[in-house]
Parts: sequence; C-alpha cells; structure tokens
Amino acid sequence: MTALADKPHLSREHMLDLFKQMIRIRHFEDKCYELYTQEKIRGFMHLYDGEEAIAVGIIPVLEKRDRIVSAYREHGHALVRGVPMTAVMAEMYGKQEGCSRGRGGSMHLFDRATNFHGGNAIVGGGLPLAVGLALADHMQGGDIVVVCFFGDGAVAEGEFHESLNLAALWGLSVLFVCENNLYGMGTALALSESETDIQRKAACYRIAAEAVDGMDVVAVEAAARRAIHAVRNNRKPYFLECRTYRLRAHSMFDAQLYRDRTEIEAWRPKEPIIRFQGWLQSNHMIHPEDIPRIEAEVDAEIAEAIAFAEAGTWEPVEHLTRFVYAESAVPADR
Amino acid sequence: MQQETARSGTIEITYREAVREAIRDAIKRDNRVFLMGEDVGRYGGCYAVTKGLFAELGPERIRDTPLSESGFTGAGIGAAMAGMRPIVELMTVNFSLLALDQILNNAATIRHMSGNQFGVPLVIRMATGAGRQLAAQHSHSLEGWYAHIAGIKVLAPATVEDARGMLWTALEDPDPVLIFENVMLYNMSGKLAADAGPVNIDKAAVRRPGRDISLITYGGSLWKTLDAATTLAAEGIEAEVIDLRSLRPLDDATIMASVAKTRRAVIIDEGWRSGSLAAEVGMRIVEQAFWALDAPIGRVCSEEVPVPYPSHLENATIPQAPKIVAAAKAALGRP
Amino acid sequence: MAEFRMPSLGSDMAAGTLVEWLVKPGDWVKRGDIVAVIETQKGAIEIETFQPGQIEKILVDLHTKVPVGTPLALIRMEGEAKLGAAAPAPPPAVPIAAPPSVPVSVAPPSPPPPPVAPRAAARAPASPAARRLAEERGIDLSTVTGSGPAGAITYTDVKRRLAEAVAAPEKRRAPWLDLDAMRTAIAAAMARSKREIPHYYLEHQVDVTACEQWLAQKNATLPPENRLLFGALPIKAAAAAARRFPAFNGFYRDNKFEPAQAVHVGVAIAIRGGGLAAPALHDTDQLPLDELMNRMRDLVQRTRAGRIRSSEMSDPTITVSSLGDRGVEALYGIIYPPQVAILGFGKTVVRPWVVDGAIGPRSVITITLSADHRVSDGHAGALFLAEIGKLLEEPSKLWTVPTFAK
Amino acid sequence: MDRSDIREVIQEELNNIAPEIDLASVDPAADLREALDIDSMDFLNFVTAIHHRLGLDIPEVDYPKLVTLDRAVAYIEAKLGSSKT
Repeated sequence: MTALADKPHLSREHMLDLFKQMIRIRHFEDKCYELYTQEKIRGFMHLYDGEEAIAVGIIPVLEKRDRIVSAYREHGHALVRGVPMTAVMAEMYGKQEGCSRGRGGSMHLFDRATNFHGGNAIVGGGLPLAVGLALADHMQGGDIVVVCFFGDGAVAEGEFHESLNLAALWGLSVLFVCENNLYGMGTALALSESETDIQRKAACYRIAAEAVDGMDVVAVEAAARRAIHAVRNNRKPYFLECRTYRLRAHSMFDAQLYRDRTEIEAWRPKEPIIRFQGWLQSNHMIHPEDIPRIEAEVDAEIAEAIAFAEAGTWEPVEHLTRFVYAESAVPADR
Repeated sequence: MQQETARSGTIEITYREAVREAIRDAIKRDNRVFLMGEDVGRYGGCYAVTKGLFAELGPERIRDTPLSESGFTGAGIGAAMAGMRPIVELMTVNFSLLALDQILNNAATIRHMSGNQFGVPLVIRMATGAGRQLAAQHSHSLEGWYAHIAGIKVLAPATVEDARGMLWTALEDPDPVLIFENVMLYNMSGKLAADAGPVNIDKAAVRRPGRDISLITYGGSLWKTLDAATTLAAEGIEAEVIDLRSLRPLDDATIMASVAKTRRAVIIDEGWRSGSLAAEVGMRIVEQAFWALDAPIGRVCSEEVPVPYPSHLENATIPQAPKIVAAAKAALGRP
Repeated sequence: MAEFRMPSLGSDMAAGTLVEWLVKPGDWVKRGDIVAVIETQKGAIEIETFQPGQIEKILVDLHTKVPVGTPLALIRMEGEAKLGAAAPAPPPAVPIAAPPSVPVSVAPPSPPPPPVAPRAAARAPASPAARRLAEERGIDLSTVTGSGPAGAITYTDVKRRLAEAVAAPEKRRAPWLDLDAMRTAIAAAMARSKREIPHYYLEHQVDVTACEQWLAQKNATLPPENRLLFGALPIKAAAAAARRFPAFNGFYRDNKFEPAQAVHVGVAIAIRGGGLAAPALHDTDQLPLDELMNRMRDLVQRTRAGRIRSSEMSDPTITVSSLGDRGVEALYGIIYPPQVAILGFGKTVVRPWVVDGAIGPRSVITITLSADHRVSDGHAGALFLAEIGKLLEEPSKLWTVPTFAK
Repeated sequence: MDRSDIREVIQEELNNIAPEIDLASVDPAADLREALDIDSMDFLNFVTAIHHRLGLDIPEVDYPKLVTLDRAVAYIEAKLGSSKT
C-alpha cells in the first residue's frame, strides 16, 4: 500500500467514504447474485467482485459535467457515478421504473442526469463513442473529460486501435481505463495478446500511459487524479491500465474451466476491500463500530432498492414501438 | 460550375454539385454541423463531391479521417449524442460493412434501449450501386439491408433537387438518417431552382403519371425506368413511374394509390432479388392492394451474382431499360 | 427453517444435478459459503448459500437431476428449535415469490390482412380485380372467356362481358321474370274486375306545395341514400285515411265485404320492358315515413328483379297507383280483386290557385278514387278523398308514427 | 379521375338501372329520364351510387344539372375538381 505521508487527501472521512463505496458495490452485487438464482434477474449479468477499487478510485474524481462510457461489467461504475440504486435494481428486474425504462437490463444502464452513456455489450463497442463524445466537446470549446472503461479483452478489437489513434490524432480529452482482470471471458490474457503489458500499447499512438495496482483504491485514486488533471489540461488522451482480478465467474453461467480454485483463493486476500480494511485498521483510521454501521447503511439502501424493484411495473406491451424514433414531429418541409 | 439562367430563376447543375452545395449550405447555417470521412478534405472526396470545401470551411468542419470506418462512424454517433449534427461520409456502401455494428447496435438502438434518454441525430452519406466496372467488392447495392433496420431512416435521392434538398431535412431529424447516392448519378446534370432549399424526406413522388401499369423504383434505377416508360408509351402503354425517395419508412399510400389505379406493378431494384427491398414493396402491395391486382407483381433486380468486371457482363447483371419494358409487357399480357 | 434450493444460473438452465455436498447436517454455514457442487451443461459449478445457519437435513441424494427451485437442504436459523424434538412442524418453506408473470400478451397483433375469402374454385383462374368486378356486377365468371395466361380471366375480360350483356337485352333480363305469363295474369284479373265490380269514380285536386317545400327542406339535410321521394307521401296519407275509412280497406269475397284489420297498401310498380305488379307494403299506416321509404325502395328493387314474396302479392288491402312526374294529370284505375278500392295520383302540375282570396301559382295534384259500389257510396268516397287531401296539406304530421291512434 | 373515367362511371351506373339500353346509342344531350325511361326512384338510386363511388354529395337542387349525360359529366368533373384542391 502506498505510504500514508504523501497522500494529502487521506482524511478519515474520505477514507471511510471510499471504504463504504466499495462495500456498497460488493453487497449490491452479492444480492444480485442471490436474486438471479431466484430468477428475479435474467439474461447476462457480469459481476465486479474484486475490481471495486477501480470505479471507487476514479469516478468520484470526475466533475459532474464529465461523461462516462462503460461496458457490460458496469454496475460498480453506475453506482459510484450516482445512478440511483433503486433505478439500477429496477432495471435489472426489467421494470419500467429502471434507469433505461427496463429495456436494457444489466448490460445497458443509461442515465442522462449523470452523463452515464451506457454499458455496451459489444466488446470494444464503447470506445468510438467515447471518442465522439470528446470530439463534440472539443468542437464546442468545452473542457470535459470522457472516461471510457473496458476490459483487457477489448484491446484485441480493431476499434480499440482505431479509437486510440483518433483520440491522439485529434487531441481529444479521453481517459482510456483498461480494467485488466487477466481474463477475456474464458481466455487468459497470455493466450490472446502477444504483448501482455497492455499499457505499452498506448505508446504506439504517443498516448501517455501508466499501470496501477487495481486492488489498491488509494493508489488508483492518486493515479486518477494525475490522469484526469493531465487529460483536462493537456487536452490529450491518457491511458490507465488498472491491474486487477475478478473473484467471481465471467458471468452467472460459467463453470470457470479456464482457471482452478487455488488461483482464486490466492487472490482472495488481495481483494480491495480486505486490503483497504487492513490498511485502515493498521493506520487507526477506522473504529470497530464503523464497519457494522457502514454495512447496515448499505444493506438498508439495498433493501429499499429491492422493494422499489419488486413494486416496479412492467412496461405495457402497447409501448413496445415507442422511442424507436423520436416522437417530436420532424419539420418535413420548410 | 452552375450556369446561371437568370431569366427563369433555374440553374443547370450536376448531382455532385447539388450535394456539395447542400453540405456547404448546412455547415454555414449550423455550427453543430461538420463533415467527417476518408479523403473528404485535402483530397476533395473520392467522387470530388467535397472539392473546395476544405479550403473554404477549414479542417475542423471538413475532417479527414484515417481508414477506421467503425472508429469514426462510432465517433460520429458519440458526437451526435453530445449535441453535434455530424455528417459521416462512408466512401461507398461497400466499406460501410465495417461500420455496420456501430450503425445497427449503437446508432439505431440507443434511443429505444436507453428509454429515450439519448438520441443520435446523425447523417451518414455513402455512394452505392454498380456501373463503373469496379468489380464485385466495389459495386454492391445494399440499401435494402439498411432499410431493414428499425431505428434509422434511409433515403435515395435520384434527382438534383433531392440531392440538394434532402440533406438539411435529414440533419434536422432527431434520429439517424442514411443517404445513398448512386455512383452513376454524380455526373448527371439537371435543372434546379436557383433558390432551391430543403425537401420532404418521407413521401414518394410520381415522376410520370400513367394509367396502365405502376413502375416503382428509386435512386439510380429511376432514369432507366423513365426510359422504359418512354419506350412503352410509343407502344400505347401509359406507365406510371413512382420514385420511392424514402426507402424507410416506405410511403405506402402513394404506392397503393397508384396500383389501385393501374392494377399492375413492376418494382425495379438494383439489389439482389432474394430478400430485397423489391420483395418488401411487393409484399406490401399484396397485403394492402390485393383486390386491385389484375396481374402478378413483377420485379426487375440484379442477377444474383457478384458483379463482374467486364462491362458487357456488368450491364447484363444490373437492371436495364429493356428488361423493365419486357417485365411491364409481361404484366400487361402483351407480347 | 429455511430451504436451500437448486439455484438458476442462466435463463437457459432448467435443472441441475447434485454431484458433491461440501457440508453435512450439523455444519454451521454463513452467507456466501460454498455448500455444494452441481453439474450443468457448462460443467461443474460451486453453489453457495445465502442463508446463514446450521444444516438441518439434506433432502436430495447425490447424482439426482432436479429442476431449478427444488429444495436441496434445510437450514435451521440461529435460535430455532431442532427439527423433530417436539419441534413444531417446520414453518412452510418461504415460497419464493413466483416471478410476477410477465404479461405474456404479445403486442396486439396488427389486424391481420382480411383473410382471402375462399372463392368457389371458378373453372378458369381470375385476377383479384376481375373477381371483384364480377362480384359487384353479378357476373358469373364461368360465362366469361379469359384472355390471360392459361385462359385466366382479367378485369378487361369482365368489362367486355359487361358490355356484351348490354347489347343483348333478352339474354340480359332475369330469366325468372316471365313477362308474358305476368301479362296473361293481369289480363285475367282486370277482366274479372270489370265484370264483377261496379266501379264508381271520384276526383279531387289538392294543393301539395306545402308537401314539396317540406320535402325539399327535409332532404337538404339527408345524404342521397336517406332522402325521401315525393311518391312516399301520398302512400302514407292513403294508408292513414284508409285506417279511418274501413269501407275502402278490405276484401269482397263470397258476396260479402270483410274489412281488413291491418292496412297493407299495394304499390303499383312498373317493370322495365312491360309488366306491372302491386305488392304490399305491410302495415303502411304504422310505418314512419323514412322506414316506409326504405321498404318502398327495397320493394321496387325486388319487384324489378322478380323476387317478390307470395304474401306481398296476396296481402294488399288497398292499392295506390302513381304515374310520377312524367305521367298525366289523372288516372282512373281498375280495382284489383278482391280489393274494394284503388287510388290514383296524377302528375304534380303548377296551376293558378286561390289562396286566401288571392290567385297564385301552386303545385296541384289530382287524386282519383275507383271504388266498389257494392261496399261504399260516393258520399263516403268523397270524405275519404277529402281526408287524404287534408293530410297532404300538413306533411310534417305524416312524418310521425302512428299518425292516428289505431 | 379524368373526364373519360367519369363518363365510364356514369355509364356503368346507368347500365345498372337500364341494362337493356345500349348507352352508346343514347344522345348525350338527351334527357336521360326520357331516353332510358327512368322514374324518380331510379334517378335517386343513380345519385346514391355516384355519391358512394365518388364521395360526392349531390343536393336535390342540383338534380336538373344531371339530366343529360354531357351535363352530368361536366357537373361531376367540376365538383371533383373543386373537392380536390
């Protein structure tokens, strides 16, 4: 863990907030796992278990006006960005009170209020969108940062290279965040990439890059501050590879034949919540009663979200074709 | 350049110049509008449509892109989501296949899937069709594929008036609009009102009224169909020629009104017959005007082969006026 | 007592096979502990419990395939009595709330195009347009020669057939309407009427200007199919008057007169190409004018098509004959036996007429009565005609039903 | 709907009413009621048919404008023209 001294922001209140944010994601998704086995949630569901430090370290550093593009392992990003947990849970139930009107589900959370431009189920599909969002802001003379989250699997896609090149070529304020959890679904990184030191790929497009221990929320936050500052001021893209590990399967229905249990057990003690809790305790920044209080607050929020989703309603079938196109009349002839 | 015919207020202009004027006019009128595509700037466009615009409007608004169709099309979508009104030029429909995922899974889908929180007011222009001996990979006509996609609109300007007028209306549309420009039309010149402006993009047009048979077509095939109608007229057959203009949504009302009158229809479509736009139009006629039909619906489409390089084979592949005349006569039970 | 159930791990997973228990009764487990391994089509998957507590009882043996949701083990929660030792019956397993059934109603199917009405298989195929025209014009497709491929009948073929029909009227007239037979029947009836019935004749002229104005004002508000013809008014007036003067409404049979209970006015209808019939409009006095008009229109159309019901021919209790606007001023009809009266309405003529002492142009119609002197006399006939005249001067009264209490 | 179409519709309807008359031989300027021996019931049916097929409302006051073939065609053409604008 990074030394306490050179971390000016390490107030107790901020540390507990980081801790709570991670617990919030972990418990939320743990409940989702249970609800999925009870057939309340269907479709694909990809959990963030073990990678929470990345979302909690990066997203709070953004401004309200900044924009986020995520992929399908997106619950943590949405929750930390401020998409209401009630709306997220309702969306996973497929209820119309969900943040995408129940139409997207776990992989397609959208929220205009927080500039959360959705998950994307096509690997690498979000990268060009992020470039475009930054291009628009660039042409409108703004100074926002667009953060684009993707996994190590995406670096093999053509769009990854096209997007990095466009961002560098046109000087666009995109923070590319690669959540490298060592597996592209069932394929270990070494079996799909000739160069496994992913952050080195950014150099081909002259994009500043660094790798950070994705299990250390404080380290991730420090890197995020540097990266976001650089992007906003230099008006250039930045590449941040967060090295992490996912403790659960790729998605719900995955026998994980590609790795054995000992490897998972070896990573468990290194997961961000356990590490951060240990670090907080050794630095006397957390009191014994903090943890149960935080967990109670989080579990109460989750219970409320579930009740909200249970009470949610199904979008009427008659609305099936609404919003395929905009409903405002288009001025045809002028 | 256009010759100004002061007296009657019309100008003689080529289809290419009409498209260029539409782009220039849009960029000048709305600072959210910019053009993005391969070789559209310094090179002036591979069909010289955007020649001169780079010098006049600058690199920000006439933006050359690397050969990354998926990348810059996705960027166009992202920019549109964030308040811009981009015009993405995919050089030809043949290269648009690399961007089909972005067009289908993002552009066409986001409004519906986001519960109407995000729209994609984007225009994508691309050349289409065969006829320049560019062989199979450069001669596709896939408007029918795109007209299949829920969430986008698809246009086929066949006249200089539509080439000049459709772009602005499309840019004002809150949803993605694809505009297909047939390669054989760029050099065609025609009359245009000097002050020509935006036109509607949801109605078909009766280009030639007639009583005996409805010839329904779009884009590059319109002019071959009009030639066929002239030949038929010499034999006493009055054919009505319908220019679809919009391939999605289709203007059923105009089609059915024509078929109800003539009781016969032949559809001319440069796509391959199987699963073509012609198949869709034909099915709609059967659904909505069955009891008016006095003959089976005819189709004149491309032969189902990769378009060959030699011109005699290329001409044999794509619809031509004689084939249209023959199909019309067959429908009329005439030799 | 909570149940540990077979979890669903994917929408395409219907069941799982238990291959290994990692716990045994009595073990304490907490939320998230791996308790068993199940075999699925994707391979072996460790499953965890969400319910802390002590494993009470294993319910499913190894290597048995069970559907999703099947209870696999019972978990006794902290502080709960053990099963069996005077323990109350285990609380009913908390039923997993069945997922609210997603409304399965598919989007209301857009109305399927009208099913193609099964056509009697005409011998030669005919185009839809040809079929529709033939049906509209009542042309039998089998009588049409097709010029289309394999003799298929086209629209133009049917039109040509229609034109041919015009050229040959004989072939054209409905074969079931034998005018010659009709002529002989009329001859017999008229001859018998003249032989047996002592007719007396009366005539009465009536100012019908009010009728014309009322009718014009009424029709201005109606679409063509609901408009009234002038001819309907005299029939209504005659029916109303006949109700009050029974001597003109009945039958003379077996040397005596039977007054009729109802008033069925026989309407004389000319048939194209010669021929005449006077079928009955039943209960004419009870019909409101618009209903009377509809029935008259139907009666005329059926009569000309030769489809009159036998009751309509035998039931008339009095007959009204009108030559309409192209006839003559007055007509003196011959009574249809066994009836005892026939009214004639001549052509409406504009003639000088004294109204409140002043002379002016008025529309005047001449009404005639031929009646059976065995049943009624001139005096009664005059009163009868006067009543009809009075009714025609107040047309709005004729509009309502019944004009006069029965 | 041009002039020849209108004439065709009128002849078709008159043909329904007086099928045995050869319309081609009828003087287009002659009074139809005379030429085809049409009574007021027939004429009302004719007006009703035109109303249905062409969607034209024909008030009673206009009946005199329809008594010959030529005048009927002219009347309907004018009415259709005005209703289209």
